Amino acid sequence: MASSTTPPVLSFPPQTFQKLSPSSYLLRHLQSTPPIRPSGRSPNVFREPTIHTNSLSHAHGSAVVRTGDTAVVCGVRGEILSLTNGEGKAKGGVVVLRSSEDNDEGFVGEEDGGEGELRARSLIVTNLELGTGCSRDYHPGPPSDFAQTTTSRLHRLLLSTTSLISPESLRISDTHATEIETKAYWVLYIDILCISLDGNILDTAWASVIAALRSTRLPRAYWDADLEAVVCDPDLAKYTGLQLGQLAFTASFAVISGVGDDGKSVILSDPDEFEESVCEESVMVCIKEGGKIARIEKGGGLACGMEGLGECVHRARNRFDVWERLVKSALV
Amino acid sequence: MTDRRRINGPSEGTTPPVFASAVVTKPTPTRAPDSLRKIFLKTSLTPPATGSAFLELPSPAPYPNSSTLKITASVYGPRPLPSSAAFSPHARLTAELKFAPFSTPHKRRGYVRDAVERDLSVQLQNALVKSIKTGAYPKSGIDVFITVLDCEGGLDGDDDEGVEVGLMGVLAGAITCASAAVADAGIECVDLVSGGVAALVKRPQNSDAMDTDGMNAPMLVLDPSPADGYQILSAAVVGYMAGREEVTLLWTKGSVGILDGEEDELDLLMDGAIMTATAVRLVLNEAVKERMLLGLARSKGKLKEDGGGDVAMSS
Amino acid sequence: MPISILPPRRAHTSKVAEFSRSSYDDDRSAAEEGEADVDMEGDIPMSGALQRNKRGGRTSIVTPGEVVTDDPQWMRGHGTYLAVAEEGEEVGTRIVATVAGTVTKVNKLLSVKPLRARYTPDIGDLVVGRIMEVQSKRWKVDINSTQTAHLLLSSINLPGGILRKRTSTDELQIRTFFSEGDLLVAEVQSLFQDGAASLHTRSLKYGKLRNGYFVKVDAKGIQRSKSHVLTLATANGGGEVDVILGVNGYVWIAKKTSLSDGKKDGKEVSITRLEEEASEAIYSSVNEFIAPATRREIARVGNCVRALVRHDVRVDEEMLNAVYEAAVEESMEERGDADESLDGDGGRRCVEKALGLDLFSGEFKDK
Amino acid sequence: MAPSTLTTLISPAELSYLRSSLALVPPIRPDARTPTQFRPLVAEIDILPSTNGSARMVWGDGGECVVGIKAEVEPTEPTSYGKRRNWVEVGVEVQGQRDDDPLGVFLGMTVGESLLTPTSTLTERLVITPKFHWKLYIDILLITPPLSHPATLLSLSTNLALRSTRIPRLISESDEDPIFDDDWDASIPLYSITSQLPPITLLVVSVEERNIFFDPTREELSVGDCVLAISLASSPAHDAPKVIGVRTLESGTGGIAADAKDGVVAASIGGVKRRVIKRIIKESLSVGKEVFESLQGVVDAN
Amino acid sequence: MATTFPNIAIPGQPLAFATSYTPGTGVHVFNDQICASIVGQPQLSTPASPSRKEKDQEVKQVLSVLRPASGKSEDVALVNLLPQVGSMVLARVTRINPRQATVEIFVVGDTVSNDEFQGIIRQQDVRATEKDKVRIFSSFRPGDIVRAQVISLGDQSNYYLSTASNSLGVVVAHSDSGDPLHPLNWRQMASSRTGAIEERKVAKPI
Repeated sequence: MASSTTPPVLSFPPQTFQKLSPSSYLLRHLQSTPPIRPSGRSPNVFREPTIHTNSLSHAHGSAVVRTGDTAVVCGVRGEILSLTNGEGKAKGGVVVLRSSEDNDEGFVGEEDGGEGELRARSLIVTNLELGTGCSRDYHPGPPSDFAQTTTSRLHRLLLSTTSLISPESLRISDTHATEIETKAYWVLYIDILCISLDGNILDTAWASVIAALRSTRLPRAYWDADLEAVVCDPDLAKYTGLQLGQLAFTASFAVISGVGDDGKSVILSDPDEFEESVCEESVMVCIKEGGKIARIEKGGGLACGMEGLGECVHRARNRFDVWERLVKSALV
Repeated sequence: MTDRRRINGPSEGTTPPVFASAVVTKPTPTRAPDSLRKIFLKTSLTPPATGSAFLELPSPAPYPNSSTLKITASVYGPRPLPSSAAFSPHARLTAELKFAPFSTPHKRRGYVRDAVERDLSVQLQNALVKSIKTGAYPKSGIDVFITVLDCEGGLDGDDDEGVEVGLMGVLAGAITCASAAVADAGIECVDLVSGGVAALVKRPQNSDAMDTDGMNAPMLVLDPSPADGYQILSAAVVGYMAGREEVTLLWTKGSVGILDGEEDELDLLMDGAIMTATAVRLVLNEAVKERMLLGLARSKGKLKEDGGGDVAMSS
Repeated sequence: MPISILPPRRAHTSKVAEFSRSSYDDDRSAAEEGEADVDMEGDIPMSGALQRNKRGGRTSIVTPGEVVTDDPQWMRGHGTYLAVAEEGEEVGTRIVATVAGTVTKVNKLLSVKPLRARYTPDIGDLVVGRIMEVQSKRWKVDINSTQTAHLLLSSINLPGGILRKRTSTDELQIRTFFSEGDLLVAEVQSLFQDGAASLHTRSLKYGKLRNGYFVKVDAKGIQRSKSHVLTLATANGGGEVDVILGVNGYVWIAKKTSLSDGKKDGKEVSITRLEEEASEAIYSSVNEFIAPATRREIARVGNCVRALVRHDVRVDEEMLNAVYEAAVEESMEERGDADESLDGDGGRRCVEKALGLDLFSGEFKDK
Repeated sequence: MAPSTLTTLISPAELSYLRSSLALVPPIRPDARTPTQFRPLVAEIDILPSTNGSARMVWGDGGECVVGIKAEVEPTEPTSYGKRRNWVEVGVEVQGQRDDDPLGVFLGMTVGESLLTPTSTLTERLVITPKFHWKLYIDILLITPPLSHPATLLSLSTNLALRSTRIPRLISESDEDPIFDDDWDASIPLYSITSQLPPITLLVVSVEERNIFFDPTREELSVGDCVLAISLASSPAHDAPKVIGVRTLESGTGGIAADAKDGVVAASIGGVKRRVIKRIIKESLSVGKEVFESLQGVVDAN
Repeated sequence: MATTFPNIAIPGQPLAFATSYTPGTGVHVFNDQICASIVGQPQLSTPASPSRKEKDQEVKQVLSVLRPASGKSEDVALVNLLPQVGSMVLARVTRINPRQATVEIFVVGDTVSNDEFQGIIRQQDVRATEKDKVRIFSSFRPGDIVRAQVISLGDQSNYYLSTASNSLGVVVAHSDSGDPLHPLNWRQMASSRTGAIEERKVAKPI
């Protein structure tokens, strides 16, 4: 930046500078020693989460999760899909693939159970709603593209990546019949409302899904042959929780390139809204119990190599421990 | 009709659980008729918004038989109107109230806005607009978003069995919560608006005493809840500016008689709702001050955190 | 009684309408003559609406798509189209209505005059309009037409003398002249190719409206005439009231002010002085003091205009004065619970009195 | 695009003139009506032969409302959480407006709410047998939006339509599937002499503390301090009507708050004193009584 | 004058009789009393223009209610964030055509706005003299950051801005090749790297 004339130095207050040139503002912060993010966090620091469960009165399970200024409420509600009345009569009802995604994931026949059954019957209904006034960018009405993509990422995590819910736990059978026959299913409606959005909605929303599912208790449902309908037992003591698979948590990262003179990149854990708006490259790591890597998503740039990914996995494993401790203590 | 932009449930449709012995015994009222529930009200819980608030009426009994009211409000603005909007010499206020899918009893709600939500949104907007100095903000918009996370029911409306006060409670809570969020946003208002509900109920029959004619007069209940178990004859909700002693909204349901001379039921009902709103106002006052006090304390610490200096930008 | 709910009266209005139209509207009476011709040539076979017309009464109402006639002697006019030839026909002869309205014939030209129509601007028309939108150098004005009219910043009188040059400051302050919602009286200066009007207010007669009340009637209710600005001497101490009958059906009724007749305090004022006076108040939105008596009479005049239009009687100085007189009498007679709004029977009585005829039977009454 | 005929734009000079006229003692309404006077209405009932009841009402300014009521037999679901309120479905179509327009929503809510007030016993009368009930479809069409708020017109038309509504007489036993008498002359009126009559909703606007106006026009609404829709019910016993619902409506022009020096009164800031509301409601009771009588006149004439 | 004000006032709260003080910002007058309009701290200040100290008339102090800054950008004491006639703004040029430059205002006064307000700088408002010689293309380019003053609330979508003053005009710009430019004089800027000169309406550096 050498120049023969002495350029007059223009100075702006930080907030003006941030608006004027967001990426230089972020870079300038990360170039300081030690590197510090505009929020005051170090690059590898996640925001401290909190979890509260079962605070909603009409949901079968619920959780409120807050990570910094990102806050979501997740409610799980069970409703009954009857196989005996309506069009989808008895078994052998027509199974319709609901989206092209089913094919990508490799559809397994209904009888095999697992993901195929859940998908074919639409037993798990996940939706993320951002049109709540959680941020100035999202308005009430049909979901934005971002909400739709995030919803489908969550849905995929739930059904494919983690196989958290087994279809058996949702079947309602006629136990008195000679041959056990599935008469109905529980359908789990998982609705996630973001009430405050400051970046990294995925990690927070996913944690809320996990916590809400773990807090879910459904009434005992049985087939009443006389009424020819599924009936539930109002006895609270007979409500049961869901049989859930291994815990899994996600950790998201923003990769900022060109920080050092050598073009070195910096990986930011748990990016906030401003950092997300500036960064072009992102990484998501989903870790299952035992530190197993369940999924890695990466997109948008080339700065993060193997070494960087390794760093992400390392941080995600630590993050898993934080979430696990929190989820477990929230449900004592 | 399925919404292809969301993940939908089974096309065959699902039903909420039906319970074997649906013994719906109405609870017997335990609260004193004039006692108000404790309100939890806190501002600035949605930091991206210009102003925000959260309101909760905690439930007295444990999960899952009791229901509570939980409402969030966020306010954006004054901000530029969309370019398609016509010039407006004052701020345009919009209010949008939405119920979360899991907020209502019995059945999950869909995401598409229905008539109840539209009706409450318009009522809320009318109740608020009278308090805001819209003239101070030419050609701008002030948008209020309300999300009902949990409510006490009442969406099915009234029938021969009695008046539903659930929605009135939602509206009253939404008014209080939204007014707190508007104040939190630093938008100029002539007063704060608080909501209050009152109901006239059938006097619970004393099992011992014989029902005498004189005891048949309805009883006034402040801040009624559907969970109280009263048979509600009529109910009213007001939006009230206690500082100016002015009503910005009145909505009554159920038949109220104007008795000759003696006690006018409508007066009783309205005054009861105003009494509730006035009590709620005290909570509202404290809630809007809280952030300022916090802000005063924080502003000192914040300076250090920022380093206090400008980031120089050389050309 | 605060409310009166009447049973409907069926099918009498058309007769009245016909009568009053034919007696007051020259164009229409020409049309009537045309019809008479047809009647005389009764031996020509007719079909469709015309046929019915002949049997039923003197007017007929056709709806869009209805065949008015298939008699090839007629030429199609406004509000109709010529249907394509059907099988077996060489040329199409059927004339089909495109609007709902009355069939009118001038010589061999057959047209359908719409029952309800927006105003179609013509150069030189005096119109009352409302500002819908303010743009950087012009206003968009609602004049009850299918298109909004334009008023250019260069087409108005600027304060401080009509000959002052327009400056960029005027553009910045465009809202101080007219802003959204303001009413104005203007003249149609020219028409754009699409039929939209361009207005001007470059005369002291035109400009912003205040001190009064706006009445909207059907655009057909006000017909073009020599004078569209009337002054009524009202009763009951109301003083003089100005009535501006916009050709577009927008009517402004206001207290007559010193400015509006070029006098100040009863004295003639020189033109230059007048301009200065005018320029001060020309864009003011503040009303002068208007006595309750005047307001009451302004309301009555407004009701009279509405009553005349409702009963299809042409609004002009003579009729307005006559109906107004009748309305004043009516209110004296029935004191207290009179139907001052002239919305119902009261209005009909006043119009009948003014016309001197019975609107029901179409027969003249003794005055 | 053609400008809307329903423009709510109004100039400061008009606002000021209207408001000051209405604030006078005695007030002067722009069409010279007295404060409690309604504009004359033309009404007829039983106009749609294929309905169970119908009515049509026309206002002088061209405002017109047609109401048709159809009753259909519907099985009563034993386990349904839905309350009986779903037995009545109100649809309001305001010509030229989207069906989710706030006005239509408001009108529909008001009609539904006032019909189903607990004292109406309407749903009790809709019960056919323990397993079946009548479902009432009330379809309301506002043809030309009148210059004034259509609430009053709509409510009076609906009232007349309901009073002309008849349902077939049941001839089967209560435990059978219902069978009805096909003789229309044997049908039963939905609202009998003894039951509480269908409600009406009056629109009332106040200007300053002293003046209250019934059947306000759109321009009167725009300068009012407080607009209330008051629903009233009356029994044929001819006692005073009872208030069964009150709703506040948007008033003022939504923020015209120009300074007093401009001659425009700030009508949209601030609420209204409770004593004003009480006065409005009380006055509407006596006016409502006369409206019920007039409606009775229409029914009697048929 | 020993009126004590609450530490924090809330909207609708009466603070003093309207006869005692001149109402400032964040307050309104109702029933002859000055009441708070926002949540904040009541403050007294002396009117800025001492010249109006007219004879017997005692100069009233101005009573305002101000929001204390709490770290959030919009909490800066300014009550009204909207651009007003006279406001100094920073704006980014988004489009240009021969008649005007379209900009997005993102700083109003000292406050960074969360939402951008659209504005235009018309050809005749670019500079104070020789207005008819102004060419928009040699004054602004898309991406430039401009300091300007609001001269009119404008039409439905635009605020009207002016740069007709020495201190107003382009403050940050980049050359066609993306290099930062620095001001040479009021109508030229030069690339820091190549020294190439580009035309702009340059704000006088402070």
